[in-house]
Amino acid sequence: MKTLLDEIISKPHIGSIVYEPKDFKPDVDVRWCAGCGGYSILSPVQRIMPELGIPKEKIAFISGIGCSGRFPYYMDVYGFHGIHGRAIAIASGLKIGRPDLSVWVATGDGDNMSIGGNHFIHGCRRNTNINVIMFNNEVYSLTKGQYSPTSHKGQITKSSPLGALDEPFNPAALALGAGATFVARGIDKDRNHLQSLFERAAAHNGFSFIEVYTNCNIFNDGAFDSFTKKDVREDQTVMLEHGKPLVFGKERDKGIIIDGLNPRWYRWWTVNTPWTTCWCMMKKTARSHSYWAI
Amino acid sequence: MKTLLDEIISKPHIGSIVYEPKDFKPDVDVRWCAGCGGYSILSPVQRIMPELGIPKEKIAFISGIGCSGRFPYYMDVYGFHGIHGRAIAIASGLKIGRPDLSVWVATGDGDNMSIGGNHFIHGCRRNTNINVIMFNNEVYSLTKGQYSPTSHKGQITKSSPLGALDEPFNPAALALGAGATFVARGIDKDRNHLQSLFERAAAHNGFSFIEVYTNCNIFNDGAFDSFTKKDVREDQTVMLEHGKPLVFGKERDKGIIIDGLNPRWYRWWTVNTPWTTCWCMMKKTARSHSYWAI
Amino acid sequence: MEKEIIYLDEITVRFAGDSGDGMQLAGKQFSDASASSGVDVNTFPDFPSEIRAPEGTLYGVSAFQIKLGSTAVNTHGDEIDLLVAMNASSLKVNLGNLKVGGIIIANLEGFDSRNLKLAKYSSNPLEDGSLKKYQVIALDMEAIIKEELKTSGISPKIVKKTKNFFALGLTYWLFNRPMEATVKWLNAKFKNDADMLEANIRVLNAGWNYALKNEDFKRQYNLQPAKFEKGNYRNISGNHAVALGLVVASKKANIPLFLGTYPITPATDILQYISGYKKYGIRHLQAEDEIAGIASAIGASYGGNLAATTTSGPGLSLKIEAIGLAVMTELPLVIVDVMRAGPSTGLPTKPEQSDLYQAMYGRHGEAPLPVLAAASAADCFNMTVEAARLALKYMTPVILLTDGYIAQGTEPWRIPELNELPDLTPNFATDPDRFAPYVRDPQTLARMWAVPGMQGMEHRIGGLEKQNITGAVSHDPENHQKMVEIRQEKINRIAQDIPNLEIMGSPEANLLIIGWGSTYGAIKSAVDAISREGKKVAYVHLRHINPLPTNLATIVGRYKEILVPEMNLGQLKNILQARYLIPMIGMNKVQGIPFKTSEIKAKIEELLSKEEAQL
Amino acid sequence: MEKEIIYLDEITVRFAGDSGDGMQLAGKQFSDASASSGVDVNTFPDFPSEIRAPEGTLYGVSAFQIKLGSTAVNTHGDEIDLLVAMNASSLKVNLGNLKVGGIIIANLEGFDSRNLKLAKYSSNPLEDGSLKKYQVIALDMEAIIKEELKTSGISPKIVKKTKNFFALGLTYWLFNRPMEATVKWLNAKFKNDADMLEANIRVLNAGWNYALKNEDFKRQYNLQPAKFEKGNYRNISGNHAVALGLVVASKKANIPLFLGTYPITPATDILQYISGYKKYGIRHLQAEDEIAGIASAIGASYGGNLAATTTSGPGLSLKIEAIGLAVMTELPLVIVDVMRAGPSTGLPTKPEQSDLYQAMYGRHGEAPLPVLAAASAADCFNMTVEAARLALKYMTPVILLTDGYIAQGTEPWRIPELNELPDLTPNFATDPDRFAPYVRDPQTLARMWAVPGMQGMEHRIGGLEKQNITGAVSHDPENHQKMVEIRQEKINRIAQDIPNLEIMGSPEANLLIIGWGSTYGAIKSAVDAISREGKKVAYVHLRHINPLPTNLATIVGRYKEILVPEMNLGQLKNILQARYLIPMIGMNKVQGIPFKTSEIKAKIEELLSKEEAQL
Ligand SMILES: Cc1ncc(C[n+]2csc(CCOP(=O)(O)OP(=O)(O)O)c2C)c(N)n1
Ligand SMILES: Cc1ncc(C[n+]2csc(CCOP(=O)(O)OP(=O)(O)O)c2C)c(N)n1
Ligand code: SF4
Ligand code: SF4
Ligand SMILES: [Mg+2]
Ligand SMILES: [Mg+2]
Repeated sequence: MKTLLDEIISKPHIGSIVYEPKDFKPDVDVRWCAGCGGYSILSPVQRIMPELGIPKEKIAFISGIGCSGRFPYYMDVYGFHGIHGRAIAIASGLKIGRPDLSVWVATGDGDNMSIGGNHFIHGCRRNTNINVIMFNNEVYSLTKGQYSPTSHKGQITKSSPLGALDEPFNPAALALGAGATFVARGIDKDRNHLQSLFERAAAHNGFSFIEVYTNCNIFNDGAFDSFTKKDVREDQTVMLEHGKPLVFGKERDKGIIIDGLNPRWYRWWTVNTPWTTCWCMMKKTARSHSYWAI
Repeated sequence: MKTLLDEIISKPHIGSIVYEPKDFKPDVDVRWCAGCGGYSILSPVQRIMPELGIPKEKIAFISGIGCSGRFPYYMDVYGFHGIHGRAIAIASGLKIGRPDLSVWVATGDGDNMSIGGNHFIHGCRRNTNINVIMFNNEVYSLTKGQYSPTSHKGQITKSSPLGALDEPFNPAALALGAGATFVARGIDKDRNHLQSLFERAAAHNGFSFIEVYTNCNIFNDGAFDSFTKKDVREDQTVMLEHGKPLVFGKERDKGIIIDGLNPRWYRWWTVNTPWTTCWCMMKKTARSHSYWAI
Repeated sequence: MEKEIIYLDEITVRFAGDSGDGMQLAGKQFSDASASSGVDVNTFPDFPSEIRAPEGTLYGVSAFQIKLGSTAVNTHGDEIDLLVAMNASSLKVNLGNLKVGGIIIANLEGFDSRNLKLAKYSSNPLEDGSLKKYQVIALDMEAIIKEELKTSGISPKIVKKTKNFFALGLTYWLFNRPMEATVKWLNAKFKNDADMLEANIRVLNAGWNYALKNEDFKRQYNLQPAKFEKGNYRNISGNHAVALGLVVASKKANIPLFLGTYPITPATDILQYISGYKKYGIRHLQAEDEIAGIASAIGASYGGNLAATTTSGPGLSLKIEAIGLAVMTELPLVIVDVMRAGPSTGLPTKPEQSDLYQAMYGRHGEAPLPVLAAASAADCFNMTVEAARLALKYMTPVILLTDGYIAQGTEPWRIPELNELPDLTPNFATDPDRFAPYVRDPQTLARMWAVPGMQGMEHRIGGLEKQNITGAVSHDPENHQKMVEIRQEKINRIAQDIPNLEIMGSPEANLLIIGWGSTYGAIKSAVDAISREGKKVAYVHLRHINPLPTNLATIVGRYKEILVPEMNLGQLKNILQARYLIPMIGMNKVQGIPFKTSEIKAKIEELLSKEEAQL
Repeated sequence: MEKEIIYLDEITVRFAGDSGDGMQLAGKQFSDASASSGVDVNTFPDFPSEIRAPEGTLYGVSAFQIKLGSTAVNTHGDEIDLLVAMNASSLKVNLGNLKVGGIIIANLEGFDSRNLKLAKYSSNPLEDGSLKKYQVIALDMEAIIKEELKTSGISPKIVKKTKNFFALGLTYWLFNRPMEATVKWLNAKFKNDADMLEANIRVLNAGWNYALKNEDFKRQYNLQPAKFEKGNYRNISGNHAVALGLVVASKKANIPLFLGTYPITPATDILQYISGYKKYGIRHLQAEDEIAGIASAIGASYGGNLAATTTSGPGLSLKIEAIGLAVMTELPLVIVDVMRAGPSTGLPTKPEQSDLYQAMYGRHGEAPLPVLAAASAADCFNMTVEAARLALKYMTPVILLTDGYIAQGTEPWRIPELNELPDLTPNFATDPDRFAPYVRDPQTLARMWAVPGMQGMEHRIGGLEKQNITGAVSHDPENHQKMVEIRQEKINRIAQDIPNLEIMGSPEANLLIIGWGSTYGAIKSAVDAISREGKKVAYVHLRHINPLPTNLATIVGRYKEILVPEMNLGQLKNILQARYLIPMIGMNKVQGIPFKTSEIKAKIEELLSKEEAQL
């Protein structure tokens, strides 16, 4: 039987659904600091929206609290600015109650890894079809600069004047350990790569997790310079693509090779540098492919 | 400067600290159901206590809510029966505030993996020196039989009359993904093995996680029979010991070999059977060894 | 053998035994059979907090009490007329409540030396003359069953498991109840276990026949059917009624139901019932914790579902922050709190009324919402529908309070027709041109509900203060004051949309009783008894606690004395005093057990006699 | 040039500019310099909720207000006497509060066409005559600075960053303040950046010299030092005072401090101060969330530490369940809630007093605990020590309410000697033979504190109801009632252990004002002003809200009218009415901004004139 809600949501869309990115920009000022990495996430998201091929009214962005939490205000679709740490829980209820929607979550390293950690791992496990974009600036910015669960050991912040004591989470490892079926990592400086990650996340039928290294130029400026600055970048990052060889370096002369062990389920490698440790992994499960790249 | 608290806790112990297991049994009835797997955890715990070589008053057991939550009442040491899901958080505060104590947590698959999931992963990451024993009976028992995050897909419970829908967590994989430094698994039927795990956990200087497959003969009887019953056991489980070959099977004719990949950080293998999938893994980090066995 | 038939108006029966003795099952079958023969029934299961406490112990006793009546029965009975005691411990813990002259059916085997020791009896009460104030019928059930099943080839192991059906057979004979429904139930339950099926049916009949033939059973009891409003009835627990209320409300509102929740005693049943209704298109999520339970419900509500979350005290405490979000976003949400004894974990299987403060005042910031309370098991259905009505009409979260007593106890409930229910049509936005997130209905002050999927109404809501009408984030001081006041006023106006209180008992009395929640049965029975004795007491029972019914202000002004009985330290009393500035007398039982009618009656009598003395 | 010196009793200065203009810093330096020269100082920082809002916008204005006085200063000032406006937007948003005749120091460069547009000015207010009610001093700071630094070789980029020190130099001249402390501060701050150090010092002096030589600056202002009790003073914010209160209380109690917490505006500073005190052996955990924050504190308290957790509304909501556990286990715990405007996320940077209900009534079950409220920034220290005293003496969690206004505002605080503080010795168990977990002190009803490490006192506690004395898990009905009553009585008895209220203003008035929390400053100033005018109003200010001071019962009975001003919809009023059954008048400002003295004064005058009219 068709309910009243079914009637409302099955009303045919009037007009074209061929959009341009600007159709997703509402008429408000973006209130992030000038130079914030957040802008580099907003723009590729707005760019891929037309590609979803669905009416604007069928898209919802849910967020928690943090600088990332403002994201829904900057998207002219349905938006819900929730409470700290609960975006995935709210989004899961929305998606289960409204399977017809394209549901996205914007969250931060504090929002998602600290207070929201439980909903995050259960989201990974439950595999509800939502897309989670995590702004990882390795600091709590909205509360003006305390360390987060992704801050590196020794990081000096307002609440760790002598340096943070604990090992940080590796968000991708945590997601995979929790059973996630789509795990990806990108960086604010590479908008085109981000765009491709968002596209694949949207296409993935299940829970997608995209971690974005996002520079906070106020409270943690340059956190990712050691492997993203032009001069070191090529030597410090591996682009990981399903089925492609793991070649990297300015001269494309470095690589990672695996042999001998039948990689039926997992492969793990590490690239270790004095400045940073980047995990690279690829996972193929019965349910789906997952892509993860630095 | 010595505080009043320092004075109290540094008072010399009067009398011997050579204990027997019975010294750790308080004068109360154990109120678990007859046949509950919990008894098989209690007894090896009581057996290893004398080995710690510390006075009884320096030991504290913290629990959440669930059948496992009653554990502290059954240990004649300091005990705190907390609230659902928060045992690790309480225990962390106790240990940070009182580094001189030996702090243990008794928890369940619901308590630790569902409502307590966030404290669990942060415990793994933070690596505070506490020992966490998780009674995994793959069901919520105290509330009389609903599915838990470790219930298998399709499991029929009171709240999943048509079978549980979601993939379960693999607690050990989650712990490793979260950065745990000591991860082990045992089963109620093998008390001697459990005893050895508890000993090693106590010796580990950091966060130790021991998952125990625990039969709940009321709400999930026989959950582990497919790989623990006498006739199948040898063929379905691999005992994993640091440095020892991975040989298993009744005839000791089966094994797992790794070569080729330099296992500097991780090794993962899987043993897949029609009944159950068991993950075996071994991790060696800079900080410590971790042991995990089925 | 000639048997006497006794005609009665009401009687209280209690099945008591060890946790493994199947007393809950026997009690449930007996009460269903009684209800279906038309008498009024009120039941209460009473089991230990241990899952399976050690056999034979005092703390391992599990009991099920049923009060039957040919006139309205409001409680499960203060005192027991007939006690089925399967072992010594179950006699010991229940004897205190047995009426002088009451009947004890004792299972001899449960009084062996081991059981007597576990029950801490130094001598056998069945033999030492200590029970001479009662009528004792002692029989060895196991021996009789063995005899009966001897020829059947059924294994002796099964015999042990059927004792409860023997006891049931005895009581069916005592009350001359039809056994068909129970046989049918057994057929369904044991459809894959022919042995158990046969054994249970045979044992049930054996019980009946034993009573019929044995001369210890001299009397049969007859209760005339009670006069019920016409309709289809079903014996129902409060938790079941909440589950059905949610399902029916969603049908009536014509939007899907979403339940986001986490198990907790004594609310878990609601989740379990709902998970069994999956086939009706109901969506539910057994979430990772209470916070995710309510947060997912808020998400589903945002998406246009009738969303609900169910819990008990500790869970309500965890949901507090998210309730504030629902208040701020003005989304409809039904929150059911099945109260248990606190604080903290407290006495988790025992009822209490001590979450009222939290429901009223628990949130940070100014976050008003409607608070309702159900009066009885069947009333849980009505109040759940009422909660859904207010939530949808006023775009607000609503807290409905029930408690472990009515949640697990049962009474007959008339199954209503959909058209008898109030209108629940949601206030969906229709016209994009006139839509803005905080445009309000001038009457109810409710905002319109625009859900994702509605073209041209894309908008953003959230926990930050918003500008009235437009919904833009606003830090404007005057706007904040205005929004705070509007949110309060919206809830206040609900007072105009709820029924006035009806005064029960004697409106012209000097003494007024104000009750709320599950105390209804005990107070009503006491007030009725007092009235029958020709004394005067007035009684109003609150189902709406926030806002309060408008006529309460004049009512409280009319009485010399006001008594407020509650299972807490005086929470409603405090709320009413703050509102009406009239002193009230508290009657506060905080013991994890409901009031007895006799306790309330004694208190009324005490107050009335003081009153007289002052004349 | 001859300059006039004006002698004043009090004056209010506001530094306003863009978020990047360093106004907070200038304000803080100015107030510290003023405080150290002995005048009384009260400050309030007022910044946007955006981290760095777009330059020049109206919502990007950041301001710092200081009221100086040679008699006691209780608020940061209703109206501004001197406004430093670095750009057009900062003039626009603050002009409404500038006194007629007040001084505006305007930075010309901030009034260029881009800035005027962003401020939504259609013409330049500095030129269009619209400011003629004020004394305007407009100057191009950047040009002057450039001129000044021309010879220094310091890069022009730095110039932009030093404007605030130029403005500071101007104001130092205006009030003839010593600049040494600021120079010292600059030396420490820029010890690794010689250029910035030199530039700032030169610019600071340039400001002073400009004012000295320029004829627009005609007058210097002189305030006599205020009369303070003898002692060492420090200008301190409420958050800083809480942090110091915790540290000092732990010293006095002679047990270590443990803080388990999670960042949240406006409470985060407390965590930040404490994390800077690590060297004093203080343990703290920045936990994964508020629940872990309080749960870890409970664990630490169980282990014998002075445990605390700090938060604001949304965090308090999350801590509710664990607070119930602390009530049940009767463990000492200091919970500080720095209130902000709610509900939900609300206006997170703005103060409100709307968590009082939650503090009083927020928990499930009967879970009473002491509730305290600090009256001012410096009072936060006293009340934190008081919270620790009650927590340790009565073995109970205590909620201390402060708010964003006093938490961030500052005033001079006299640093006390340890021996001036009350006794905080914990009630540690000593004798294993006489120990049981719920043996109580007959006076306070507090149980003894036996912590792991004490031989022979191994015991178990937890959230389940326990038997009195023995601490065994108990489901006994009478025991539960008794324990519920004992927990309540223990809190009630605290009333005997707190100071009686002192009536301020005119005790013999007809009108009584009851205040609590941060409204103290505004109410006190209003009451003083009224008294100076020879009119009569009485005033009591509550620091202890649960339990209430014993003499309040007689006080409220003595007045014809009672006014309760609060930054909420009447939460204290409701609590008092329920208790005393006396009608009270609410004055409710819920705007995320504190009361002004003038608002309170006007309300008092209104009530007094009605009173007269009735004579
Ligand atoms: C329940 C609750 N606790 C704490 C806060 C305060 N708070 C707001 S945002 C935030 C951390 C944000 O960190 P992150 O998620 O990394 O976001 P960022 O600002 O860095 O983008 C905190 C602690 C809150 N709003 N609600
Ligand atoms: C806040 C809160 N939510 C829910 C409950 C109810 N509850 C008690 S134990 C439990 C689950 C226990 O499952 P698990 O941890 O697996 O323990 P088990 O009983 O299986 O040993 C639940 C949901 C509670 N006590 N408190
Ligand atoms: S504070 Fe950091 S994360 Fe937040 S808006 Fe500014 S730059 Fe971005
Ligand atoms: S219900 Fe299950 S887990 Fe709980 S005590 Fe009984 S057997 Fe053990
Ligand atoms: Mg961040
Ligand atoms: Mg379990």
